Amino acid sequence: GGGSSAGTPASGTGSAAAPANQTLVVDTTFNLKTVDPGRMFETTGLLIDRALYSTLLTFTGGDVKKPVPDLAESYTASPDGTTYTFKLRSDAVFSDGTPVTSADVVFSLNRVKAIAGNPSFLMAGITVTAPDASTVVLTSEKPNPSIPFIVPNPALGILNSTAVKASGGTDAEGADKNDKAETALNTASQGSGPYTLSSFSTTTQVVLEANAKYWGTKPAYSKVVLRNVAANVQKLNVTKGESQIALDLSPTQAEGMKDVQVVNGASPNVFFLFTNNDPKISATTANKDFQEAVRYGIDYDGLVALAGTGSTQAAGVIPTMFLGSLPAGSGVKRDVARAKAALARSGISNPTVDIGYPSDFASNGIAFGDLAARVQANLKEVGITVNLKGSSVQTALAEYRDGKEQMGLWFWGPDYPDPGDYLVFLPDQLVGKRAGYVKGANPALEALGEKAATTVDDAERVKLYEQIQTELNTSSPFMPLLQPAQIVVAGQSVKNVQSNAVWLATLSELG
Amino acid sequence: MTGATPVPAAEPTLLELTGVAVEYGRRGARVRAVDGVDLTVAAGEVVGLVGESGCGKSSLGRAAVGLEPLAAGSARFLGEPVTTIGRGARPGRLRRLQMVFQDPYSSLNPRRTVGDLVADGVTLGGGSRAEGRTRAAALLERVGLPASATGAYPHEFSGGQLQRIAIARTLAADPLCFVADEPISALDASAQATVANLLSGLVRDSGIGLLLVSHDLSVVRQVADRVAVMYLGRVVEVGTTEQVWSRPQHPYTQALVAAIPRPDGGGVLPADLPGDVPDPADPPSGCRFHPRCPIVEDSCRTTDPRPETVAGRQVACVVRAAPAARADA
Amino acid sequence: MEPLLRVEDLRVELPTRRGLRPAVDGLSFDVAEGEIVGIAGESGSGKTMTAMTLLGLLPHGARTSGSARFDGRELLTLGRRQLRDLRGRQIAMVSQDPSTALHPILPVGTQVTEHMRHHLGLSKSAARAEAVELLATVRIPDPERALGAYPGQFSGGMRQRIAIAVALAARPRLLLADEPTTALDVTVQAGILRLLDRLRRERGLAVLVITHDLGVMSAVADRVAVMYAGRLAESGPRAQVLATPRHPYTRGLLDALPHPEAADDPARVALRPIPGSPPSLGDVPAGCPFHPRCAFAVPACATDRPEPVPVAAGHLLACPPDPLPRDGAAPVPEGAPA
Amino acid sequence: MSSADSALPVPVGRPRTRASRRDLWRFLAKRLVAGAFLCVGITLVSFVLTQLVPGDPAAANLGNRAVEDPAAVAAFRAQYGLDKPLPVQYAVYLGKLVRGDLGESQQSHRTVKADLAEYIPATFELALFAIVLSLLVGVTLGVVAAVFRDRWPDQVLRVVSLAGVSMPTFWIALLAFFVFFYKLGWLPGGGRLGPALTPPPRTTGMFTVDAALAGQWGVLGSALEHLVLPGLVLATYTVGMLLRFTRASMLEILGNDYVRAARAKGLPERVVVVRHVLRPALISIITVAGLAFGSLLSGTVLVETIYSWPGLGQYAYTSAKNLDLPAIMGVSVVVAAVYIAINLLVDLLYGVIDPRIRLS
Amino acid sequence: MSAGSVQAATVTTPDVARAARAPWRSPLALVGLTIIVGWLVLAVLAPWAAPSDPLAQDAAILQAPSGAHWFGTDELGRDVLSRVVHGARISLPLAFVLVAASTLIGSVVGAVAGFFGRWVDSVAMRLADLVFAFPGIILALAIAAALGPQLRNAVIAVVIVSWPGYARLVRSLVLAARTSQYVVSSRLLGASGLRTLFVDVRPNIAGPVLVMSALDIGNAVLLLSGLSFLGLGAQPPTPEWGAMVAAGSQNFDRWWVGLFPGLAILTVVLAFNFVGDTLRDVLDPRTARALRE
Ligand SMILES: Nc1ncnc2c1ncn2[C@@H]1O[C@H](COP(=O)(O)OP(=O)(O)OP(=O)(O)O)[C@@H](O)[C@H]1O
Ligand SMILES: Nc1ncnc2c1ncn2[C@@H]1O[C@H](COP(=O)(O)OP(=O)(O)OP(=O)(O)O)[C@@H](O)[C@H]1O
Ligand SMILES: [Mg+2]
Ligand SMILES: [Mg+2]
Repeated sequence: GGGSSAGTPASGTGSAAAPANQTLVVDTTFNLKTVDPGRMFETTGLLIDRALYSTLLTFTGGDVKKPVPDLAESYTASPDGTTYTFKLRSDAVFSDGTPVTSADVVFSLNRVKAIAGNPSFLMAGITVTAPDASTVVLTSEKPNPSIPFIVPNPALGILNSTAVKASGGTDAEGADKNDKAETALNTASQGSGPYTLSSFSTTTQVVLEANAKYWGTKPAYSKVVLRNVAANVQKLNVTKGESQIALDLSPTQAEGMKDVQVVNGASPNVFFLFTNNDPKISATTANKDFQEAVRYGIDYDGLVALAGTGSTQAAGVIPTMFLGSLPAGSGVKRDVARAKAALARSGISNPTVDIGYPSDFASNGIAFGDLAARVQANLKEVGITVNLKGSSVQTALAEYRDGKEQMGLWFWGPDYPDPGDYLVFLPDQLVGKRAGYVKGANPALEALGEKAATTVDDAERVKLYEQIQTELNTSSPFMPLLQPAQIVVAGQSVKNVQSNAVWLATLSELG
Repeated sequence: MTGATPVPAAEPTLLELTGVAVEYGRRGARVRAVDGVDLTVAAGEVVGLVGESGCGKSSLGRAAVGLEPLAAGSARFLGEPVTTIGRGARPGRLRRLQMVFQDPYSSLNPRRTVGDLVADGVTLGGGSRAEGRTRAAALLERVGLPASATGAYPHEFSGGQLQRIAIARTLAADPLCFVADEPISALDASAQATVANLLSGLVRDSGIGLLLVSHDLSVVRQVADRVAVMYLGRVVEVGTTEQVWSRPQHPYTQALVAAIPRPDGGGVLPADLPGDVPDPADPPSGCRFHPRCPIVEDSCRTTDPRPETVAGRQVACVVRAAPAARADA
Repeated sequence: MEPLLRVEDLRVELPTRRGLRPAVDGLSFDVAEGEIVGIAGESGSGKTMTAMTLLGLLPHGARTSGSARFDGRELLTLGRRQLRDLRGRQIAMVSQDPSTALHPILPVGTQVTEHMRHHLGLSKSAARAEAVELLATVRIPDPERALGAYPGQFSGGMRQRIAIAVALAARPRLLLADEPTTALDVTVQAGILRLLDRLRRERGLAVLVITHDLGVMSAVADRVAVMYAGRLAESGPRAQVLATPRHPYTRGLLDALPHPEAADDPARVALRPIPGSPPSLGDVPAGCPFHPRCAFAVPACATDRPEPVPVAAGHLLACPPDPLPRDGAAPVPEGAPA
Repeated sequence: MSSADSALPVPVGRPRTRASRRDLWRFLAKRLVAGAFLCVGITLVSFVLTQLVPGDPAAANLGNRAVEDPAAVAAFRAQYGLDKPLPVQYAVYLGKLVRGDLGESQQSHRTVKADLAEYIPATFELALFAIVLSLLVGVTLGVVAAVFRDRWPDQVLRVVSLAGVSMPTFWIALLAFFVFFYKLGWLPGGGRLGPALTPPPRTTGMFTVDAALAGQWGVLGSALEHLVLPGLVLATYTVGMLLRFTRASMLEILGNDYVRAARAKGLPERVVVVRHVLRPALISIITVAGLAFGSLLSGTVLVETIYSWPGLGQYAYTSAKNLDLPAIMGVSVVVAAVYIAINLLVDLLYGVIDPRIRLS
Repeated sequence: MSAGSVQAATVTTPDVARAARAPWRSPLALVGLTIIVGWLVLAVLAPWAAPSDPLAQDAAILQAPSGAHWFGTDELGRDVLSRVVHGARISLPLAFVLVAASTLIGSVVGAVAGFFGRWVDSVAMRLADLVFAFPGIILALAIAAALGPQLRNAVIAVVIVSWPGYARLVRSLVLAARTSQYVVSSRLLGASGLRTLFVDVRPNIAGPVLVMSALDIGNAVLLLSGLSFLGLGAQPPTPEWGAMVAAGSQNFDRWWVGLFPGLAILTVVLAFNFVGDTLRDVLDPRTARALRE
């Protein structure tokens, strides 16, 4: 367990309850292509779809360690972790008043899979069945203890299957070509969430209206306007009361703001550095001693300071708010002497390496260029020359994905709030391969990983993941750097402001 | 005065234009600015070419030196055809056929010294720079400027001086024949006289042939041996200066001569030739002058007159030719 | 009675890089109603500046002195408003180049009527009617249609006629014609000269013709003034000045022209240019400005400024040596070929 | 008067209406054909350019995880025709273009046409506001500068105009935003409308016009308010440009004989300046205004990004960043078409102002 | 006939001489020249003139201007003054290089097009049209995006965007000169077209091209910094002015971070425009016209 993700309001909240007819203006930098859950997997889409669509389970507030009931009033897992049975509640209805049935769930989840779009990986290896109208069973090929953490994802929001089919939607094989419902879903939502879609634009603004037929607790704001605004302007807007919520301020920007609530949550994004383990890419970076030199040469505290108030050092690759994260303060500490010794041991004189990173990209207000420059400066003190090879995010991403970078500076954002999502760093896994960390690089670690992937018991899982991370911190080519702050700034009138690691904030919970 | 005879072509013909036509514009809207002109220039002879603005004098002059392609006919210099100037250098044999332009300010490159400009005539013909320099100084003196002018830039000279420099530049190429397109009309009265004298002096002294284009008949008269009068792309009358000036035959020539005011203090209003030169794109049928002609006859509207000998010179006029033909018969 | 225009001792100084320099210096002449007076001289002698002074259209920073009285009113001291009321209405101008003097993109009708309406307060239709009549007077065929046409649609001669119509539109009493025919063919020039002559006779229009062409001068002017470097060289009745010039400069100008009067001379006589070139504004020689180019100059010419003095009835001459014979025969300066 | 003076009728150049109308059509047809070729050239250039990019549109537009899923990548490629050889892709694109189909944007999952239909009016509204403003201010001040040539108003305006063309647009945009929105609060920051308002029913897509048409005065007010800052910022450069140019062309024309002739006619100075000088000067001013419109479009990239103005500039910027090929090509085609249209308009305006062109 | 005397020779004034005298006539040009020289000196002396290392992140972040940091510090605790001063080392040389490259390329293309005419001309001018049809920054955006966000690529993009202006100018001048009387008379004397291009045409083109280059330096600085502002040019931590303004814009209320680099751009561009404008007055009042043809 780690730091709490539920922020506390920086200052006292207003006393009066928000009138029912109030409009909430939320400023955010849009990362939005669609609100069709079957295709959506961008931050802004998640924020919106969480408000439009109910899911089987969900998270409340900032707590993403514990899935809670939504459409499913309860669920049971088989001990082998392959079968999850969800019991649907009976009173849930879609915005057009029709009840939510297991058929809708099956349709919605299968559709995600069939469309083969961005979120389809969530359903990889999972089959959905509905034994009766109020029961849904998810069966995984392999044990998949992540399922309760996957289903809250708004991409797995439950659609009104009748309505979606009517507008061309399908969950059958070939939906990648045949499903035509996206346009309709970008015009009107077909969900059972607290809000409905009123107007939609991927660049300007999205307007939500309270769902009159919502079966749960009615949201406080009758209308939500999400505007696409750059972070710097968000700050001005929220200060001047032009908006109530600003979602993208960096710690630096949020510092010293007056007359607003600054909710300083932690971002689940973990920034990390890797040295390529593949000698074909660089004999230097593949050298274990060199890797150690880098690991102890980096000034983690300095980087955290750079990232601003609220950021923390990433003790391991798993962020604090997720199950299995390493305790705060247990991360690697800078030890220049040790780093120099390691470098001497490596036998490489005057090592010079290139570092790749997306130079035109910033996340949580942190520009990769600044971080890279810091890393460069840190390693120079150790005796390592680092050449900054930043390029556009697309170009850099291509290099990174092809495993061509000698050193890389990237972050991993979770796909779902479960430690299982972090096994990608292991040898021969997604991110591991990008760092030349191939099969057989650390057989013991690989075995641990396989075990963790199939373990269902939480306590057991925590232990396994801590072990994995410790090993990663000792011998892998990865150096977790930091976890930035995720800040929600809100006007005084807004209550219950919490930052959520998956969808930024739960609009329907705001008071 | 007995001189109703053409100047005997004792001197060899330098420039010979036969049936020259010049056209402008693209297909569809072609304008025939010069239409079938015959003209010769012999060594030591000044041939004047006069006519109203737009009648095609410059076009003819430019075609004669190869600056405009011929739409028909031929231009020959020393018996060989004058080729139209292309991208490469002009053939060496044509170097002795030159041209002087109307505007002395724009015919000299303002960024080069007068010495360099004049020396061009030598160096471009293969002469050395040193030769060019000495020659330039000599030529400048020949046209009445101090040799020290070589170091100066064109803007330091008056129009008349510039025109003389331009002539010196032309002379550096040792021309046998040159065309001067209104060389003096941009100049002040006294500069006009200077340049006119210079030109006729050159012709007399060096035996150069000169085709002098001008709209001012009185200037031409002063300088030229023979005069060709153009009207709307055609030569309507060619004869000795004396014939044309004193006893013009073509009604257009007559009008032209009558319109010249004389600065004698006599207070005589010159005679008016009403009307305008028609649009060359759409010339009148028959005789091109007939809409303005005071002696127009019916046949003029249909018959396109060919030059015929009238009173000892060539005249393209049906009416004037008729009595002559009768007399000849 | 005073003539319509009386210019006395007019001096116009123009700003140059080296300060104010006189472009016109001590010029005097009269123009009476119905009279055509010519001003002749080489380029830069100040002819145009004289005309501009009368219209109050000198370049910025110009200074004038002396006097120019029009109909008894002093022009040089008139206020801007009064000058504007005078321009076009009392004194009109026709300038040298008909292709530039008319506005290329305004219809002829507008150009003829705009000031007519402004000055005379005519209605649109009245002005149009008058314009039609005026264009007919200057012999523009189909005046109705011409009003709607643009200058570019007319030939040079026609344009100059239109320019004259424009000048006459507000019924001025004095027309300043600055080289009205220089850009035209002789045949067209003849028509314009006839037109000017007719206008003065039919309308009593006073005309100041500015030209360097002594032929033109001889054809239309009643009286002639010859200027050199901003000063008056000689002035008087046309016949006297042109047939028996007294000033060496006038003589030089005439000699430099082709000699039509020598028509019967079989041997063509070479033209006789005046040596040298006119001084530019700012370095006008002291004394008689013409003396460096003058074949008859005496030492005093280089120092004493010659003032115009009457040498015959109405004939002023600014050349104290007065070297030329009175019979009009061309003199033979020493050194010239016989 | 002598009989010789009685002029024979001479043909006045007759207004060649019929011929000139036919010429006009021919001219238009020629320009349009040339324009079409230009458009094709533009698409080719942008196509080649985007192919030069080392990145992969699938990687750019699919999520982190999806891009590792061969099925998702294949689906994406198939959807956008990226699985075909390049020349075929281009040919397919051209084929669709001819039918008016610009393809589907990879970022917005909408047809590029729909995207453009939304963004073009926004940018057009902004650019139009700016160009009209620039013309009014720039031309007026240019006239003043010319009339007061070399005197103090001219000197001051010279500095003003040079300052205008020297301002970094992005900087002045930020500065104006900071001062007028944040510090003074006089004008709203960013966006096209206040958040509480819904856009007016769409007719032209320009909020001001649509609001006026619908009689929604509150919306109109808000739309106008939102136009002011970005419009002014956008206009700084073009005001400077037009001022300088107006002055220059006015001076050129002031030197003409016909202006002196107009003064000699005793016309009031105002008439001389406006009718006789400004009008011919407009011919060249219009050319420059056309160029200015082009530079405005450049400015919109920066200004729209800063003022959250959902227009073409922002769209171009985000598409370029996301390697959204159909969108980039769509924007290029539109921009080229605008360029062609503006040139055509400028040419036609010449005809309106200048009879010499109209009649020949 | 008498020998006309050479008029009192006013000093010969080829372009260079006139251009050199221009600043002394116009106070604006003098101001501009002073600013440019000032910036050049700063650029050369930056390592000594700047109070600290432009990359050193050793001060507290986002401090307002003070005695210690005249222009304050930025979001990484770097001294803004030092960064602005060092920015001159990037923007100024690049602007010169850029304009020199566009001038060279454009002039050569324009001269070749004007001289050879026909299809060469058509191809070159259609290419130029193509570039003109894109608003500068959009094309630069596409090019910079295609080549990757780097200062070098932004420079290439700006060159690609700006050469056609020169090509059109030079082409129109060559075309005009080709039919000018002095070229024709050289041709008649036996000069080849190519020779007249170098001997007669080139010196007459130099003036207008110089004017255009001078006026373009400002534009180049603007375009380049605009690209950097958008993140397509200089990358962090390079102290480039446009990128610094972008960084400053992240914190509006810390105005000093963006204000000073913006002022630097403004002064440099303004200075070049002051000089360019004066040069235009002196050398070639008609550049603007020729540009359009
Ligand atoms: N380059 C050209 N393109 C098209 N038409 C031309 C061109 N040059 C001349 N013309 C036309 O050809 C005709 C004859 O022109 P040209 O210049 O030869 O006449 P000109 O007798 O020399 O006249 P001017 O006395 O005015 O010089 C005119 O109608 C003119 O408009
Ligand atoms: N705007 C001006 N500023 C300064 N000097 C001028 C100006 N206009 C003309 N001048 C000078 O004034 C003198 C007289 O010029 P003016 O135009 O009156 O001569 P002109 O006799 O009309 O000559 P032309 O026959 O060339 O028309 C000339 O030396 C001329 O250079
Ligand atoms: Mg001619
Ligand atoms: Mg004059």
